[in-house]
Amino acid sequence: MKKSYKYLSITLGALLLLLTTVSLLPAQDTVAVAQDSAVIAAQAAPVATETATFVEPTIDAGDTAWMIVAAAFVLMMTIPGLAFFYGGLVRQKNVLNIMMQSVILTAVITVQWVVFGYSIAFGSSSGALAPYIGGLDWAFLKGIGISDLSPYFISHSQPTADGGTIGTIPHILFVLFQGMFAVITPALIIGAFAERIKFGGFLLFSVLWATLVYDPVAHWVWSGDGWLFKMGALDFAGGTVVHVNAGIAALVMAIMIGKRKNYKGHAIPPHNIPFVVLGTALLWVGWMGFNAGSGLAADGLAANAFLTTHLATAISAATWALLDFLFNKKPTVVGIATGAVAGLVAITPAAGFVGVTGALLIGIIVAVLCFIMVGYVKGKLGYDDTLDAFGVHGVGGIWGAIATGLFATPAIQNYSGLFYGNAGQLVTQLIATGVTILYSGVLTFILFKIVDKLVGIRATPKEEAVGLDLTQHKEDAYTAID
Amino acid sequence: MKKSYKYLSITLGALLLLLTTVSLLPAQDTVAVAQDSAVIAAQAAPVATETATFVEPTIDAGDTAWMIVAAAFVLMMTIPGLAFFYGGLVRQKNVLNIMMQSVILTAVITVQWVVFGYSIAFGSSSGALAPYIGGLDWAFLKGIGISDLSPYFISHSQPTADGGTIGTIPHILFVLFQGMFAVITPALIIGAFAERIKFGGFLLFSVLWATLVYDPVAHWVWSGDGWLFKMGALDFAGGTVVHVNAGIAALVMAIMIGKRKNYKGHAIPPHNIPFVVLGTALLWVGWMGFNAGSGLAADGLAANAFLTTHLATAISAATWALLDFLFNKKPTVVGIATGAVAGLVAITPAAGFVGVTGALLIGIIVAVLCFIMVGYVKGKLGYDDTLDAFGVHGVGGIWGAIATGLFATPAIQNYSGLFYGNAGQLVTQLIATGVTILYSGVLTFILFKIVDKLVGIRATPKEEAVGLDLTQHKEDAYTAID
Amino acid sequence: MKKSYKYLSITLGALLLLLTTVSLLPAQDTVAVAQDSAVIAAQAAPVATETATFVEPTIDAGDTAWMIVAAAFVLMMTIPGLAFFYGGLVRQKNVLNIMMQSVILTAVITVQWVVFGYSIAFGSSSGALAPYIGGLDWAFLKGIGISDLSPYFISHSQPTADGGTIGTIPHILFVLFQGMFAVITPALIIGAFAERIKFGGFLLFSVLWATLVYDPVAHWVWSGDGWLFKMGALDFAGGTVVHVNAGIAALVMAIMIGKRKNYKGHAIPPHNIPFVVLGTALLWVGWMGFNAGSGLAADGLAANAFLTTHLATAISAATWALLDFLFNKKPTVVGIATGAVAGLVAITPAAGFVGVTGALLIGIIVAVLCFIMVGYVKGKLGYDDTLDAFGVHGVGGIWGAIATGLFATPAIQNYSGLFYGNAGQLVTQLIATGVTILYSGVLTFILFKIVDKLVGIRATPKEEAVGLDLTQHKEDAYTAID
Amino acid sequence: MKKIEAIIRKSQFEEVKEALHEADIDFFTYWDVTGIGNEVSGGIYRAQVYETRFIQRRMITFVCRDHLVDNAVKAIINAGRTGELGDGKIFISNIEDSIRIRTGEKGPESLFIKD
Amino acid sequence: MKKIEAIIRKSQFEEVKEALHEADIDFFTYWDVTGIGNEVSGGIYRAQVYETRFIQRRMITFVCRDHLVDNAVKAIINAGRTGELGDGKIFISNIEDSIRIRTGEKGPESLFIKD
Amino acid sequence: MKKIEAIIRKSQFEEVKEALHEADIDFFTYWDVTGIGNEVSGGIYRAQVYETRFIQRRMITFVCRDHLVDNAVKAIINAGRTGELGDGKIFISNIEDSIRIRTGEKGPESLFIKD
Ligand SMILES: Nc1ncnc2c1ncn2[C@@H]1O[C@H](COP(=O)(O)OP(=O)(O)O)[C@@H](O)[C@H]1O
Ligand SMILES: Nc1ncnc2c1ncn2[C@@H]1O[C@H](COP(=O)(O)OP(=O)(O)O)[C@@H](O)[C@H]1O
Ligand SMILES: Nc1ncnc2c1ncn2[C@@H]1O[C@H](COP(=O)(O)OP(=O)(O)O)[C@@H](O)[C@H]1O
Repeated sequence: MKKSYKYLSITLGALLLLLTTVSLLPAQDTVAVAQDSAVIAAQAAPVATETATFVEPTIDAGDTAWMIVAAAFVLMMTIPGLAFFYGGLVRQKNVLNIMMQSVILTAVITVQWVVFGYSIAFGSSSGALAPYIGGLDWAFLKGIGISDLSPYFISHSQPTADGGTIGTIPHILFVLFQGMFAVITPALIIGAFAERIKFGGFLLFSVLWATLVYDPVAHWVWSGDGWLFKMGALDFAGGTVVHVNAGIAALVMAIMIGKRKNYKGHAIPPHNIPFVVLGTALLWVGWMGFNAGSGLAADGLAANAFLTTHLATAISAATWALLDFLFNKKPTVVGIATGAVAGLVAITPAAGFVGVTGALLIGIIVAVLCFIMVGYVKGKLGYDDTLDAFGVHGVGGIWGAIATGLFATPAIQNYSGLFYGNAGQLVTQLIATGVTILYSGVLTFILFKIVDKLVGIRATPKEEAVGLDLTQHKEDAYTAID
Repeated sequence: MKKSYKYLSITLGALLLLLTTVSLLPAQDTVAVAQDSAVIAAQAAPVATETATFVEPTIDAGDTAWMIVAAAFVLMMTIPGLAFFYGGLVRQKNVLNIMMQSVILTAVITVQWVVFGYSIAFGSSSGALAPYIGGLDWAFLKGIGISDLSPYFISHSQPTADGGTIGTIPHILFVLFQGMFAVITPALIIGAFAERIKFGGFLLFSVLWATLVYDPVAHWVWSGDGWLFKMGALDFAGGTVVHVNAGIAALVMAIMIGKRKNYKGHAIPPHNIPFVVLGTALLWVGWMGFNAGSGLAADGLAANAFLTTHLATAISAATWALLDFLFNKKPTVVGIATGAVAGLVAITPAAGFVGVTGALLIGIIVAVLCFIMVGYVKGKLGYDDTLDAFGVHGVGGIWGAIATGLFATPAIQNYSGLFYGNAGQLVTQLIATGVTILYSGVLTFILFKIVDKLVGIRATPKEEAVGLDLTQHKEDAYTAID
Repeated sequence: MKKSYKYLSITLGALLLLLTTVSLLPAQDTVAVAQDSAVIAAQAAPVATETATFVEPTIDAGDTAWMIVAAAFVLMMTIPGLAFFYGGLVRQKNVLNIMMQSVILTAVITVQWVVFGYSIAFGSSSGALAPYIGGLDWAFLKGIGISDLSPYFISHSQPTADGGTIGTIPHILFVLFQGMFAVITPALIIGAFAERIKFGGFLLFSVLWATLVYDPVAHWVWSGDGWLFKMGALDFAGGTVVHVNAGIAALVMAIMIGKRKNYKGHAIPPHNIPFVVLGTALLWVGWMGFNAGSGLAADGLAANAFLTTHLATAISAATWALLDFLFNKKPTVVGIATGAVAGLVAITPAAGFVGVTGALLIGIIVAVLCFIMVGYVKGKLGYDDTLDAFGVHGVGGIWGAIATGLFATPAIQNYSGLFYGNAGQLVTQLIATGVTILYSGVLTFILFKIVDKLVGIRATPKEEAVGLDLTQHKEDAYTAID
Repeated sequence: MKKIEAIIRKSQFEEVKEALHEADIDFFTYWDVTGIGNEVSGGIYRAQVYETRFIQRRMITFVCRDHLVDNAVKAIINAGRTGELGDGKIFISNIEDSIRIRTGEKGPESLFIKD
Repeated sequence: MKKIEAIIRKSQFEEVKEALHEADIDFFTYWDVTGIGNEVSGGIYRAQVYETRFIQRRMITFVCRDHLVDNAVKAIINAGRTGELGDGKIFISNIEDSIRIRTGEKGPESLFIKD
Repeated sequence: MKKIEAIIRKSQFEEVKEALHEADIDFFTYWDVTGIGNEVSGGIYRAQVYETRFIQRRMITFVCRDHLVDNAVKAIINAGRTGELGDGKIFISNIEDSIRIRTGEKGPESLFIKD
């Protein structure tokens, strides 16, 4: 395992080096831009001039209708979406294990989120901690009434009696929508250590990771108090918070847990490719909730996020098929599915900031990057990221975060990237990405060590050979006996 | 079959005894509370003080947007949701039969609903019949125009010109939404007699049951004239109407039709557990339409129903996994799926009346109850409820109906349960549940007898051995020949 | 192949003869009616009398919420809906190929649509071309801002400052919604040539067909400038544009590409019927977006479209099951699924024009027509339409288009069919259908010839025998090796 | 030692299994096969009725000591027979040696558990 | 009586089936197997090209009277051959007895239908 | 020529495959079977623990020249053994003839590649 550490350091080091180098180039107007950003303005300061005929703020049924569905769509991404995308890719003897992991994360993280996760991610704390982590005021959602409006909003808001501003959907709906993100993020990581992890180790690790990595990073980037938010980092629907975060954790986990027995860098064919198609399609559909829902309203911004998401995904899928054809003569189904997911990942942070051109370029480039990464670089580096959780979510997420700093256009929201004259935004994006890589990488490393000590992480060679379905769950996925 | 009757009587008797005993305890303020309840106030009496500037009531696009989707979600629960949940659990030779049953019920009950089902469930009749069954005024939906507003509403309503109150969504949308409930309820029962029923017998039974059991019970509880509604029974999204009702019918059918050949109380492994995961996940997602749609509006109440549903399901799933681990060393996929469905069932009547605490307790307890029921009690009692339609829907539904009388909190709607000082509500719940058990039990028994006489219900031993797919539909689910 | 041409001519000829004959009967008041029709009024002329208190037109959140979801639902129809419906029906060795075709069409046509497809379908061109094809003004969606309102609308609209009228949803959302239709239409055709087409030939053909057939026909029928639109042709959600169009192309392709090796008119059993159920169910659910979304608003018209769609589908499915039972003793799962899809197809053009009676009759009759077509006529004619793309979509689409001219009732929108005293509408429908048959038939024929020359269309006998998954994509759908 | 291969109806499997057990054949191996024989079975696909001679069957095979063969064959015949076309066949061949992997035992004694 | 076991390409199955029919072999049983032999086949997985020597094949087996063996073998060779590596193998072994479950007939006459 | 049939644990397949390779057995065919033997394995279904004697196994079969048999058997025993109940069995029988479909070669020489 010595050698794994080396790889780990090299990869993380290289990534950080890259990022910091670029950061040093044109770093002026960052702060100025950040100042403008009222994107997610929790507990925002007085803004609205109270008009003579003040209208009591109310829930907007249209926005609420869309956000309920958006939350359900994001739920559908994890189960059945991800469960089938990943489940189809593993060998038959491990399919239930991967599906079980998706289902139990949905169950356990939902409870964690209501009990304290939401509060520490989106709540406030006082003093020096405020920019880094929320307090426990909203534990068990206490104090959040059913007709309270969401303190978080983006494009739609309304003035309050006390001169503040507030959203148009119920606060608990915001809690739910965000809760679905908290569920899927650790679920993305499972692709990295698939086919060789103990169930207990996986579960303990995931809950700790959700609490100590996901919740804080979400606070930094999306909470009104968060330091990266204040710095002006743009992350529309979770490029850094979800994909970079999970992707780096995946890389670290893949290296730490070690390769599968008999893994020699060559591919193992998926046991059920139609399941992969099913998962991909439901991810594609559900992702509309993820991205178009992230504006928290049913308006033009949501439509734009839908458009850029759909378009980037489409062209990324097509690009992968083309690369498959050019380099290996045949376009493959797993290839086009991977390309689609890569496109979805990359457009995520940018969906509400870029237009048609940005979406097309983000989609094309992410397919090329991931194609190279999983097809060539991974084999060279020699780590065993079973389902390419890093190769797709990590690489795609980093590219998406950077691309947001390149292609953000004032035609959509009031933010510009490098290509629209604001180099500072790129720097901010690089810093946010670099910080996330560092934090997620280090914490994941530590958590692995702790969990491995406490309950053990790696399945025994025998468990691995027999398969995790039978050894971890005493079940067979398919039984022909009648 | 003599012996089966005995079991039937014992079980039903015990349930009723339990319920009536508890009913006798603190039975005071029931009626008073019921009086208050304008929850679903069909053709409600003048309420709104007509203001100077009367606004013609209109369809609210936001509420309508959500309710269209909610109806589609409930459709998705039956097909493909339930079809795959049940289809994955049976043996390979019976999978098509179970899926066919789900599909044909969707087809046939939809037609029945439009032709007369809706009218007798939600329409009015005059005189002594009014509290028990609707008339045929709305047969073929005649008289319901496309811009008519729903006479049924819960949290959102608007005054009408004649001083009444009316809903905010199209009436036909209410018809559709309720129609999806009418479809899924008989579809739940099929789990009980799976793998051994004649298709013709099943179909005749189901249509009769929908007409003579489902439609009247829906009238009692949800129609503005219904006697249980007037008594103040709370059933947000179908605890008694859907789950207790179907669960008891399932129990009676399982006993009457008899055990499968060779069934010795031991489990038969499911033929395709990934299908079970798919079905569970789509039920989970679709149930948001079922529960969060039952407020008939896109508002805080819908968000609360979503929250309690998601939370109760999550913790019930997690609890089952824990019980699996504690008692049998391994958490199983079928187990967590069963736990999730149990949670969904139990929270259904309560979703719009309880908060976070109620949801958590309902979820934990239902998992324990169903775990004991299907894992231990069922084996002792010896009936063969193939897919535990009673063990999950019956038991979960009864618990949910009772729990609504315990945990209903004025923080959500204006209703209180025992733990919020209103013991009467619990009594009302017990009466409503008891009545449903009795009615559904007796009618199902009679219908079995009639249908058995007319067309026969039990498949022949040979049909059972060969499998229902081939013998009832001349089809094989999977064909490897190419 | 000589013989195939003969069949082609005969079939097309017969269809046209039938249509023109009927057209000659009662052809008076067509134009008058068409004049009234402001259904889809792109860039409509001044209509609204500007009131004293003019309100700036805004996006309606409720309509937008519904239309976002509707677009996602239509996406879900192609992937995973159609991919699984078709994928389950083919032999195991070709399942990936059919799924790949669905996925790549989603990818490629989405890009085509944004790049120029939307513009030539729904944009304007000047001069004589205007009624036939749009210009490139909206290529890359340039000039369409994120808060621009849709120039297309049906039941909901609002006055603009310049005295015009405009829709209530974002323009880009309309682009997206229509883009999903552009994707699924060529995807329907793949059923006809399944199991024997080269992937390259398929892809080139499909892109050309989408551009040269779909886009113009959409322009004719749905664009404000379109000549069939101006003539008053009614097509609520795509009877002629989608189903007749794709169905005829399917017939021509099936004949031109020739039969599968060893195909002797007898059926080849589907490799995975549960997949067929999954696909059918997701089509059924997603079709609510397709039809109920086609009114572009969340209102009574949407609810009516949902109702008629659900009802026609239900009764068509039930009718097929009954026919199966009457003629072949057993109701089959593939049969009921086919009946459901036939019902969905037939109600599509009529959904927003007919009521309960129309829906019931359309549903019953389409099941009978398609049952005869695929069960008897097809075998006689001897062409090999693998998955009955013509037999279901072509036949169902033609019937639906005609039925709209029969059952359209002023109770829904302001249009009447023959049975409501307006024979002219039927004539218009027949003309629109006839024109589409002719155009699609001839163009498809020409495109086949061209693509066959350029890259080849028919797979080699060896490729066909080994299966398209392995030969076109180097993949196996299912791998048991572990 | 003899090897018995029996191709039976899937629907008779339970019966055959139990009959074999009574005939002291406790160990066997089986898998699903497709058979072409005299039997014809039908299906329906979209209103077309079709016939197929490809029938799903189960292959049961076991190796046993010579003196058990007769009883085993009788057991299969009794339990596997329905009397209709397509009940299947039994084939008997010779096995030269048998080895138990766990212990390395050879010959007949690898086929049963001595206690 | 002889037992013929042929491991062939799945893609030649139709041809072999028909050739056997012409060689008077009307009854047989088959199932899918994986074979490791000289042939190598390739796949692509996420831009990685990989090779596998595990090939999907079909096992055909039937028992026939001795005089039919030669023709049957010739039929399989002719219909199953593509000339490229991996066409498969045929193995012939002896069967001591055969029983028709339906009738209990033994020996060669259990293998055909007398009319 | 002898035919070797080995019924092994699926989980030992990789090891057996490599051991056979070292014992000069490069060609073989396998498929999945269900076995009933001494071993008992358990499952859980909705809180009910159940036991089953039906175990998923893998059947490996190959035909080889006589002098390779001993080594092949040893290879399987060594690689397939875990020492616990249910390691499986090896059966050896005689093959009268073997034909390579591609070339029509008969007898032992159809079993290897001469260079
Ligand atoms: N000679 C044979 N070799 C291999 N399998 C055979 C042979 N004869 C029959 N079978 C198998 O037995 C099955 C039943 O045989 P069939 O001839 O239909 O029954 P019956 O003997 O009752 O007429 C066939 O489907 C086939 O799988
Ligand atoms: N000795 C053998 N025993 C069992 N199966 C064999 C043997 N030799 C070949 N096979 C089977 O035959 C298939 C084709 O054999 P292969 O050696 O690739 O073809 P060829 O004989 O044309 O060189 C293999 O995949 C394997 O399934
Ligand atoms: N006589 C037999 N004939 C056919 N298969 C057998 C026979 N004995 C054992 N098997 C197969 O071998 C497997 C392992 O045998 P088992 O008796 O459990 O192991 P062990 O020999 O270690 O006690 C069984 O599951 C069965 O598939």
